[in-house]
Amino acid sequence: MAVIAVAAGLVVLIGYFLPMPLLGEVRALFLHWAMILFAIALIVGVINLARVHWLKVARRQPGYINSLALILALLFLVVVVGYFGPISPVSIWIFNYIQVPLESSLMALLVVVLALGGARLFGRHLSLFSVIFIFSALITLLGSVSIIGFSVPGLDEFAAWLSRVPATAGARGILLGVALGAVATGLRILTGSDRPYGG
Amino acid sequence: MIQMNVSSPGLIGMGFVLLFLILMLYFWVFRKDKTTVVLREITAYQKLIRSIHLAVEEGHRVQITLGHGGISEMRGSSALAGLVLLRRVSDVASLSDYPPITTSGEATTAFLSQETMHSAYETMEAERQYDPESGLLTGLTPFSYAAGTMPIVGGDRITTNVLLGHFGNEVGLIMDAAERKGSLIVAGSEDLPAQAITYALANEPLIGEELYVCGAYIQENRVHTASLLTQDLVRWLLILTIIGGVILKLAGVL
Amino acid sequence: MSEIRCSMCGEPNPDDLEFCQNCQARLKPMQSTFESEQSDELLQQSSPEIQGNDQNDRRGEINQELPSWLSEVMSEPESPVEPGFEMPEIEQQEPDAARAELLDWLESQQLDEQVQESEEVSQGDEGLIGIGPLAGLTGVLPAEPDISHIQKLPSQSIKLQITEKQLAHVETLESVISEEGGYHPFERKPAPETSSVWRIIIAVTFFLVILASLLFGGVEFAYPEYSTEVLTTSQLIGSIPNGVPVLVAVDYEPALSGEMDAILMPVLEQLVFKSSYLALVSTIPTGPLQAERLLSAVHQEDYFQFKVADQYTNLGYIPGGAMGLLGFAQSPNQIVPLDLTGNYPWQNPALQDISSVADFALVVVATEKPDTAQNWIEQVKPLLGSTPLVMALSAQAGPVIRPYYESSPKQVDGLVIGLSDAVTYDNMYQRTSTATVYWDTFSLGILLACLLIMAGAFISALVWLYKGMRAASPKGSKA
Amino acid sequence: MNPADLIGMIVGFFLTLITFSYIFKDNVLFRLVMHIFIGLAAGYAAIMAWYNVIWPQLVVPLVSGTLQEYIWMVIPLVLGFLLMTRIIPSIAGWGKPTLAFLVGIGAATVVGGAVLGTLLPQIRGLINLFDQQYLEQSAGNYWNQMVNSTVILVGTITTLTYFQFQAKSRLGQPVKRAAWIESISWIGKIFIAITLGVLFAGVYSAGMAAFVERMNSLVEVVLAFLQP
Repeated sequence: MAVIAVAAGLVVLIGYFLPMPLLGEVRALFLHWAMILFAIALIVGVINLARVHWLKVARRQPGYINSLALILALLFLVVVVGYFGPISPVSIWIFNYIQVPLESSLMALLVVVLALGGARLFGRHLSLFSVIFIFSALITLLGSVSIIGFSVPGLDEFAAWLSRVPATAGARGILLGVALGAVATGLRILTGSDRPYGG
Repeated sequence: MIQMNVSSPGLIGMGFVLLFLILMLYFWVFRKDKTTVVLREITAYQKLIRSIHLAVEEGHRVQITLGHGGISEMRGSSALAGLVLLRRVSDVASLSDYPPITTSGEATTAFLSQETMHSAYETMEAERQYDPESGLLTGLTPFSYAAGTMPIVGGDRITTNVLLGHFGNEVGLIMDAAERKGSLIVAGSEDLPAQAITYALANEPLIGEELYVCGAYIQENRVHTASLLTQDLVRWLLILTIIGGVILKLAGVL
Repeated sequence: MSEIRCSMCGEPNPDDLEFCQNCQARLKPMQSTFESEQSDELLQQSSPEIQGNDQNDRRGEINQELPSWLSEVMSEPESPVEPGFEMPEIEQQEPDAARAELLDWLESQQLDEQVQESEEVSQGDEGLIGIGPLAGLTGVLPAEPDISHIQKLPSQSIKLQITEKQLAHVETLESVISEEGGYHPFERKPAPETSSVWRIIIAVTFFLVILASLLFGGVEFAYPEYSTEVLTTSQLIGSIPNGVPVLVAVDYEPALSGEMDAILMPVLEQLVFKSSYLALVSTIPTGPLQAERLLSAVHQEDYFQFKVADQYTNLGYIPGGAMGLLGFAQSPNQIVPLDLTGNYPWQNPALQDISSVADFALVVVATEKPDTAQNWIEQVKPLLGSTPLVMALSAQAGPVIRPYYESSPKQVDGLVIGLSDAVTYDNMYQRTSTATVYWDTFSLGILLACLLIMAGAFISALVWLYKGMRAASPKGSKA
Repeated sequence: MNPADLIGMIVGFFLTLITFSYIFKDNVLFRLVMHIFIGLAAGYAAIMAWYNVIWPQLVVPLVSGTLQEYIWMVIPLVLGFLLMTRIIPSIAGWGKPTLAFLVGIGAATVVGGAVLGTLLPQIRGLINLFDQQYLEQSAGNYWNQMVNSTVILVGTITTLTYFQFQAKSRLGQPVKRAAWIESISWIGKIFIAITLGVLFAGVYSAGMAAFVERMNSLVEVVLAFLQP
């Protein structure tokens, strides 16, 4: 198993850096296969999701009504959108009036959840860094709005500078650190020492 | 002769990866004993190790959610790091009454979490106790994944929730559902907006690169320690490269 | 009062006690009749069932609770002899004179032995010889070794002397054993009550304030100042010729449509105003439907003559993330051969000249994720050549992507970040799209959030400091 | 307004109210609606995967493609079937070769994306902040931009130093890094706190826009019914 992972990975990795003609084609082919297999995995995942919920219905476990509703909604959408097409009026109706309202409402809940999290942050850990965190969040938020006839001099400029300079610096540093960690994680798999596929 | 127009980023990138590999090999071969390596304290991992053992003793459960980023590109790296943690938790908790549960929002990650737990049971010679339904796929889009994960993180017997993977804004809803039940939340992601949310809501946030060293911190494994030492060394090489580049740029050479 | 040191735990105890105060171990050996009477009293005290009238019920309960071998012992008929002591039976015989004398002598010997036994027991206390030629002397070593005085060990009663505390321990042990394996719901540590109170206060405040603002208006907020980015972007779009193909990537989740629709709408309206031909594409599955939803909103604006059929095509979803994007940038018509209606879009007059992404006049990317924006910058921008790349970003992606706009050479040519830039865009063309409609309520909500976070942070800081002080100074001084 | 849109607005209205009810208490109706949402989203993702990937790029070449296309598609077909065994737990292990292949490709794209997509561009961007042409043509004056570039350079280096993991353990003292590293990373942590604060504000703005949009849609539905 590790041989498959390491071989396929090295071909694609070398193809990233050294665009040799033959290797490039093999790499493009592997990436094309991977794209197809990710799509097949998605469909197998949907079937797995339906199966887990069907077992819940069959065993009459608590909340099996919800699982039944999930399976029916899944079948309804696959049949309707599969028949009429992904951008047919029916699909657009389902998307506009069911999926978007639900996802937007869930996103809207963050207004209360994040305000609560920010308000209670000092209760969890009061330190210089959590104070700076709340301070920079408030400055950025207040910097983006201004009541007519009432404006704090220099607030907008300071908020813009905060976002343009120190925030960019911190973001670059975090991204560089994350890239180092990602390279280490990927190379551990490509050398066969980490085997999440159960080798 | 194979005609190859190699771009300079390609060469630099190749050189960087080879250097990283060689250093990893060096630290793996020559720094045999892990005890000589002292690591700075990351309270998230200390509390996580303690809560995993407590969960096993008191018959509670650990929940690990791996995000919806899949396993390819940069966003997949945090899920792969999460699978390393899952393996360690499975080793410790596989013989307890309530083994860990994992949830994810992408099919391949869900299958890999099932395989990771399965091989942990195989190693423990307890394959019959492995329950394939403990590696769940809870939704296929970010917010439906959150909607499917929220009831599970607040479930009965779950006292520790670990969120390691690629998340979007929906991570706030998952952490709120866990916080309502008063469980310990350890969270980390490679996505920047998600890190801002985890810093505000998690008991123990993991910032940036910290989530990638969970193997070295909670699993005495020489390869993970070697890759951590390599990260540290390459960090200083990067810093020197940046400073050198800036000096040359100011001098007008670059 | 003199003390006895406990043989088990070494604690000093008053000598009149039977059991060690500390570890309940017996302080004195259980031999003398005196002691057995005491333990008998204790037994009666500790097992009330023997005294009371309802002792049979209680005994039944006890027998059920006690182990079976214990209850059998309890049910044996009580021997007439005082518990803990057994008399040897003496056969009665018809005495003739000689035999009578012999018997009398034997009896006197036995009595002597019995007296001697009790004296030995008592001698043990003072060492005084009571009878025989050495009577009155103390500390005399016995002539015969101890073994000659072998006597039958007084049989001990196997009835356990159980104190009340020990009985309680037995009952606890029994209950633990009986409960093992039974399922009992897990008593969860209740979520901190304060969090649900805070949550409801914050939620109700937001609902009321936002509802009032939407219904009655009231607080007016100044429009944000002109930002150079938005100015550059609108001039850039204005500079492209009319009716040319433009690639629009709708890469945001439906959850973000509240913000992103409002940000992308002004850009789309300017493109539609220039009758550009829009090729819609996306790297997430729900993107194509999001694009349809957006265009149907643009179409409804009165002052546009926008013939839907021949003005745009929906190329659908590009799978494979960065790799799929790279392939699309190199050869769009190979990666996306058919559009979502199943037709071949590349024969359309506006798209027939497209062989790579550089052939589009402009590329617009709308997303809320920094790494999706980075994918477009790193995979597609290098292949765009002179074609400008404009990004409509959510406020959360702004700080990460702005450096690409400010770099030289620019990796992003135009930038519209957050609702404030969308309002600025509207004002430049005197339009009132959704961004402008929401602006006052949005600003009021942000202001309210800041106030709530400041108040909450202040209160939780005080609580944290108070807990810290209370933990640092324990209540009263411990002896 | 046509009836379909009218019904749709009413459906959207009630779904929004049910979702908002979760803020106060997790309730049965909310869970039912969420499960329906999960089913719809999963169905739609499966449809898009079929329409955009499997049908045009696997089935069509196998059915009507050239011999070469056919040969190239046999391997993903076999690996795909092996992956389908994941549906049946008893033979789920047969899917390991496919998972190994995907993990290998995924790991390579992770390393390649990290090096070419983040490390090199970020370092190049940092160095270019001191480009003479950039310093001159920037909006502020030359020295103002030089100060900003220096702050960004210092912030990036100190943030990177903050993540340094190796430390020293001294007898009877807590584990600590060298003094100079501790002070540099202390500065780095300030930059991290500012960055996460600014991003938190960005996330909050996006949430507030969604909240205002949802409340506005509720008000519109109510007004539509109240007005004659």
